[in-house]
Amino acid sequence: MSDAGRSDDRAAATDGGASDAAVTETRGVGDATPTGAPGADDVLSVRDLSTRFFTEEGQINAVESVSFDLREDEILGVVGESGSGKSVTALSLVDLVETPGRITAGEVWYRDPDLAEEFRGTEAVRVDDDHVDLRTVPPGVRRSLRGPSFSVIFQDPMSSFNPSITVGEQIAEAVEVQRRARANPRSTRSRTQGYGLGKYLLDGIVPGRDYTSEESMDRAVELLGQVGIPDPEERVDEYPGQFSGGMLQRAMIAQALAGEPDVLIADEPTTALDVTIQAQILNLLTEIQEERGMSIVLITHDLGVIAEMCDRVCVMYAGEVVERGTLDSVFEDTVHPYTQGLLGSIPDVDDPRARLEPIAGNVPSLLDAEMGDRCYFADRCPKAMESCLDKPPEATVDAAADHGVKCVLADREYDPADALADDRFEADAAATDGGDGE
Amino acid sequence: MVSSRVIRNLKKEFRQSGLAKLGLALVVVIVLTAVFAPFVAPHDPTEQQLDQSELPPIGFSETTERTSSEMVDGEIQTVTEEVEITPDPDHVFGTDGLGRDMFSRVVYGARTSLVVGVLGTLLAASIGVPVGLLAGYHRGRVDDALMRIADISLAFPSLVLAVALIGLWGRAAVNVPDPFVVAGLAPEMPESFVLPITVVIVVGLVNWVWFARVARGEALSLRGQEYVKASRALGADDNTIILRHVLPNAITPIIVLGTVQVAAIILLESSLSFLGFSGTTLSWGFDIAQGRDYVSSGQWWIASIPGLAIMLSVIGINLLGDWLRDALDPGIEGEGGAA
Amino acid sequence: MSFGRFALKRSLQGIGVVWGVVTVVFALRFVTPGSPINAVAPLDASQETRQAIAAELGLDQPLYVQYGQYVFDLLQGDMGRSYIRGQEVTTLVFERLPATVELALAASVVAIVLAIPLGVISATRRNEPVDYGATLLSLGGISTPNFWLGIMLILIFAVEFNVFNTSGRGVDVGDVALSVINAEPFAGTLLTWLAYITLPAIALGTYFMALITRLTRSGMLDELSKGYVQAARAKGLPRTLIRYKHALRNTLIPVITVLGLQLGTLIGGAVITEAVFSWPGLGTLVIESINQRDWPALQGSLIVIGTSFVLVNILVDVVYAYLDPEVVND
Amino acid sequence: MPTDNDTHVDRRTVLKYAGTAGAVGLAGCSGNGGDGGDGSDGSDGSDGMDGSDGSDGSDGSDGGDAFELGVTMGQMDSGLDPQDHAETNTEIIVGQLYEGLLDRDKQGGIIAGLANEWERTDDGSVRFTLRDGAAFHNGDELTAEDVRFSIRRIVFEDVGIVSPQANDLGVVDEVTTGDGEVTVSFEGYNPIAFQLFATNGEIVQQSWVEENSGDYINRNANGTGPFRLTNYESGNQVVYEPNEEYWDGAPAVDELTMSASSESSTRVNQLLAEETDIVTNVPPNEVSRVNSSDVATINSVASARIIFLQMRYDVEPFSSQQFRQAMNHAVDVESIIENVLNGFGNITAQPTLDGHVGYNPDIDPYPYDPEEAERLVEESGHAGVEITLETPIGRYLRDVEIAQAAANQINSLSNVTCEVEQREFSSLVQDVTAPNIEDRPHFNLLGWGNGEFDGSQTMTPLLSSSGALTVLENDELDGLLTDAEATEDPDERVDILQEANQLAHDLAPWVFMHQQFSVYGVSSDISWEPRADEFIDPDTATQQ
Repeated sequence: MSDAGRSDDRAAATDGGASDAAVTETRGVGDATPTGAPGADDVLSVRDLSTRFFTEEGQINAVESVSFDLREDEILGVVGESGSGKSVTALSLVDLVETPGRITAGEVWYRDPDLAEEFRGTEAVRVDDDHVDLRTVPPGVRRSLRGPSFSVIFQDPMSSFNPSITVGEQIAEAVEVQRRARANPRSTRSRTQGYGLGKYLLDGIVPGRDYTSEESMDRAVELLGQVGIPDPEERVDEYPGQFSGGMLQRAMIAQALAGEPDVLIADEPTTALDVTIQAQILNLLTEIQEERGMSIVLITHDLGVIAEMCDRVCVMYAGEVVERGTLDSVFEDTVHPYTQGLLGSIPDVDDPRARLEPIAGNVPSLLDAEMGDRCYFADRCPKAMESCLDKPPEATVDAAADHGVKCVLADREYDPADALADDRFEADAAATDGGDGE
Repeated sequence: MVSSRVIRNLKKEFRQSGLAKLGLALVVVIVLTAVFAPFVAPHDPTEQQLDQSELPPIGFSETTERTSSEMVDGEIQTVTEEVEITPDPDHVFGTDGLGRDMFSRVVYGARTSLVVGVLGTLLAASIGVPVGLLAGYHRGRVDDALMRIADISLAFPSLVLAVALIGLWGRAAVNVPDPFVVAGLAPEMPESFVLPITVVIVVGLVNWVWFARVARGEALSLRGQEYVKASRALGADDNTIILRHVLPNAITPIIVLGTVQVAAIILLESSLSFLGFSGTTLSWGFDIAQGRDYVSSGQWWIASIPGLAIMLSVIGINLLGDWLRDALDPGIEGEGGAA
Repeated sequence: MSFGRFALKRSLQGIGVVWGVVTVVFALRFVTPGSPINAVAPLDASQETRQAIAAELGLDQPLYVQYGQYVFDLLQGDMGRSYIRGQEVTTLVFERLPATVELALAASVVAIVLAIPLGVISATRRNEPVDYGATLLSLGGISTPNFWLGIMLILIFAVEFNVFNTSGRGVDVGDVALSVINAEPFAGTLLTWLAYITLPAIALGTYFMALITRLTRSGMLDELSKGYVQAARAKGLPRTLIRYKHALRNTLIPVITVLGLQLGTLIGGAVITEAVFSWPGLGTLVIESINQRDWPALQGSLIVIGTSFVLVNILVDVVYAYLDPEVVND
Repeated sequence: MPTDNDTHVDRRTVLKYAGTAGAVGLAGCSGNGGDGGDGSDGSDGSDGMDGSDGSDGSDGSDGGDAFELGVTMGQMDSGLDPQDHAETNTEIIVGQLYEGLLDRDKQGGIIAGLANEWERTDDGSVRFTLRDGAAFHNGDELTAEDVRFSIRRIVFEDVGIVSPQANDLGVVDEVTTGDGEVTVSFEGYNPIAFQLFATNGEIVQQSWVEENSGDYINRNANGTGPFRLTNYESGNQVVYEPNEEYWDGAPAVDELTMSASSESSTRVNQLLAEETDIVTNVPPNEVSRVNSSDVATINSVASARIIFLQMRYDVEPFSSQQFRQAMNHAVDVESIIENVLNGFGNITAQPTLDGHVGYNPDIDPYPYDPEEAERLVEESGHAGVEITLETPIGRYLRDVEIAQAAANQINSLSNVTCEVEQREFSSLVQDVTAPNIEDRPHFNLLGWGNGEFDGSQTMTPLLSSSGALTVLENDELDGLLTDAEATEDPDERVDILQEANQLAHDLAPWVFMHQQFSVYGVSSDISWEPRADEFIDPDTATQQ
């Protein structure tokens, strides 16, 4: 499934070490990290994606060489503490990272035969069979994929809707822009046709629906109905402020479905909601995924949600994917102490008295200058050893379960004799606190 | 009250913003000029040298026609002659129609602007802040009454109200002896500084409402805070709570507003003295009014230079205000401007 | 609360404020030293004459009767007769009002038409040269006294280049409109109108242009960083649509409120601009009335100015509520 | 007129001169600047008119362009009721519409107005004979009853209004009418009755005034003057058309517009932009700009206004005559006229102006002599004194600058310190006219216009013990002024007034400053000569 010529490209692009090059050859029988070409059933293949923020304080490595595949019809969970780079990864996929952030490296292979056909032979655009590397296509094309190919559900529905425009209008917009795109696929200008500054000024005085058409509005009603909002005909004309949080999240899902996307990225879709409503929303997502056969990237800090919904899971820490595999392999055969820590921090439903053990310490600073060249988890790791002061290798635990991990423990047992002194990182920590500002 | 965090933010913003540096530099220059006016000014700003009138600033020379007239046998005869006027290095900004040194007038004008700006702001704040805090803290009828008074007060444009009050009450001025001159350090300079006291009082009365609004807003939001509730539960009396907890937390937006208000009051003062509703003649606005008569006849500098002085000082203070706002309290927008 | 009820409630509040305005203006006379009779009576008038004049003006009545009478007359549109001019104050004020409104509107148009695009461009091209340019321009604009700007404009355009008129009103904007409506050749009147109004409108409008630019820029930056903008991008909306339909609309809502509050500054600015350009408006009347102690004329002008401010702010609030339905519910 | 009764008169006059707004009310009623029936009484030099204003017989001459004339002043009117105002600007605007019984020529000489004959009767009353053919704008003939009503409306508080002009006609006892005749009798003898009637007393129509409201009378006009009102915009402009039925022939102007710009530079700009034809009060620094343009010229005339610094005789150091004289020596008036006024002023030495009744040609100004001034100060025993000169702001041409220049010169004496305090005019005038001399300022600048062209009209209010603005109480001067009031022989009266002027010079109650010039900018398209009394008579203007 991979031919040698393209592997060379890949090898050059991945900037991997010698060991990486070796595994590349063995992809398909359980490579440690998905460095190969995208598989036919991979809707999305992310390779070595890095996103940096260039702030006044310095460079922040929010996403560091992340790779994963998203298969057809699956729900991929991305889990990690806040600040681990999950959300930035999601935004990077849909090219929504804003200044001072920038995607600095990596590939985002997206399966779209038509697009591949269109760009095949175009210089500068990398095409691999049905897949196109979205990092190389013109920005306008990337933008046109938002909606019909990718959709995002954001964490806070209240702030993700414009408070001064009706919910229906906002969903209808999402429908309308795709309608217009279909009518004139190659011109981005046509999507705002008849909507310039002049129209705006009119719109400002008379809140109107100059942009959206009746059909789009009807479709919005239909979508609202589909996500389980009662009386959609009436609710389309209400403002976001008149919706409850759960209803609004449903509306956001409806909005995300407007373009009938292949990939739905749900960025902490339930965090801002009550527990009871969380379950409803998650059920809705599952239903939709089953009905429409979409692929979903579900980003959450809640392992419980992952356990319930996902087929496969990526665990992120400090911008990196530290453990990855099928749900069972990661949950049952946990290797990385961080994943273990996360699992330890969810209350055990069966044994309510079991102690909740939060991971000691804080998420590390992602400031480039303050990140050492070692395992970033080492200072919090209960099993930190001398060898953790080097960058940990990528390792495959179980090729069949696609189970990979970024930890020295992948191929050896923890030996308390090697343990680092308790105060090994304290000096570093003091330095970090001092510079942190608050 | 001023935590190390605040100072750090200030420093950080200052380092990052070139405009903040410019603002601080302008303000420092103006403040020093105003305070040490007797040493900065090369001449007594009120001293007339009629034979040296209408000299252009350094770098400009003017050819004007001078007309004089005399009565000959009951008939007035006018004689027009062309005169080349060259600047005098002694008068950097030239002289006005009566041969007064423009540079010295600009220097002394800074005193008036700054003193009225600062005193007016302090007065406005000392009325507005307590009223606003009390109203916001107690809510209820006090608050309703305050808001209605504020609405009524806002309904009169500051300038119109100030003109009306000063026009009706008269324009009193107080002579404040200049300490440097009294001490004999600058004997050539005017002995006292004329403080247009009515103007100070009126701008204070006119602008207090902006402070009341901000203080009320802060008090409203702070009264719901846990620690305020806790203090109340512990039996602290209201005045103590306001002084101990509410005021210190409301102080940042008030300082930011105060800065903007100094700029606004300087503009207001210059407008008032331009219209002749001031008590002093050493004021930029007054000089602009005087210089206006000379604009069309070629002596552009008499009106232009004091105007530039106003503009630069107000720019400086506004930049300072922007800096403080960005560093201390990103929440407030430039609402309290009233020119 | 329904929109209609909100509008009604706001209007009732407005009536209360207007009543307060009237009361304050009326009270102004009694906190001012010297009797209003002095404005009318000859300095050497005998005691009898003074009493006769006081009776004629109703000044011999107890305070509450005078106040009641004043409010009663006011409700019928009667603001008394000018002490100095002997003319009806109502006519006097409403003769002058259109000129001031015309000037203020022209200045607002100048300000808004320039400021909003400038603010938007500045925000969307942050830290580019155009942004720095706009920032400096607006900084200068809010820091320049408008009377001085007016004089400088006269110096440059009228004295050096001789392009615009420096004083007076030229033609009534109504005449211009009339000739357009009547399909008469209107280019001439229009040009005359422009020749007169351009400089005062710029002098008065600059501060507001600068203020709106600043507000629009910071508001746009604020809005563009909000979640809904990201969401709108994620759903594939084109940039123009996001900027103008979503972000700018939300930016302008608070801008309108600030402008409503700044209307006082606009009218105050108009007063001084009128003085610079000899514009025959209400501001000129206020200053004349103060200098002449023409109480009825001063009271009338202040009441009309205060009432316009209240009316415009009710309008702003109602428009605000219309644009941003959350307000009604708050 | 005994001075005891003068208080009333003079205080009234104060309001006229110093009261409300505008320049001091100088202008008399006018309308006819041309010839008309030359009067018989007391007008000197009335034939010295310029020949340039041949407005007569201009009817029907407007074949080509309409002659539109614009006049721009400093301030607009305060309503159109001709008898309910007291300031020059209103007088100018109203004076196009209304006229009095007598009038003045350009130099101030008395000429005929609505009366073509006037005489003093044996009992001291004055009798006016109305001309035939004078009619109001509404077409009604002027009647003696209208004249009687007008005079009574001015002088009696119970007729119509309380007029601020009540004492401008002297203390009138009664007005009687005969066949086309009106006789005015005074309380006591009024030596300047015709002077007063030539300056004041505009005639309205009784029925029109009685039938209309105050508001209407202040916005409309029905006079006998050379112009009719076509459009009145309060505070903005007044537009007139010629009165085709005018008894002296309609003026050449086809449309007259009067407007105002408070800023002198604005007025000059308007003149140079050819937006207007006559502008008032061109300041010295603008003169060359006008003269060097090819569209307008400067036309100036010595006015009837003097500027002086009052020194109160009853407070130290001004109680010393030497000190007061020292101040006169200390101020270099010539230099101030030269530098501050660009020469537009005449130095004065006495209260009465050249050309006015009672002027003493033998008095020379105090020479500028700082050393003499210092010596006199020393002698007065007030060496080292600190004084403050109060000045109004912007009331008189360059008032602040003049005060500052004068104070500077006084300050440069080695033994006197002088500062300037600027006062708003209305508050200063309140002090200056305070009922008790104790409440008046010690040292202040003031201007005074004498519209009657008679020395007594300056000295009585300003220097007699009972004067409303006096800073002096001197029995000798009081005596001379009282004598002058009672003297029926004009020549004898002149002698007495000249003596009073000499005395005033020696007493030095003022620092005698200068006589102001009225400086007009006049479009080159027209020919018009200014008048000495500050009135503007566009009916005498002609197109060039």
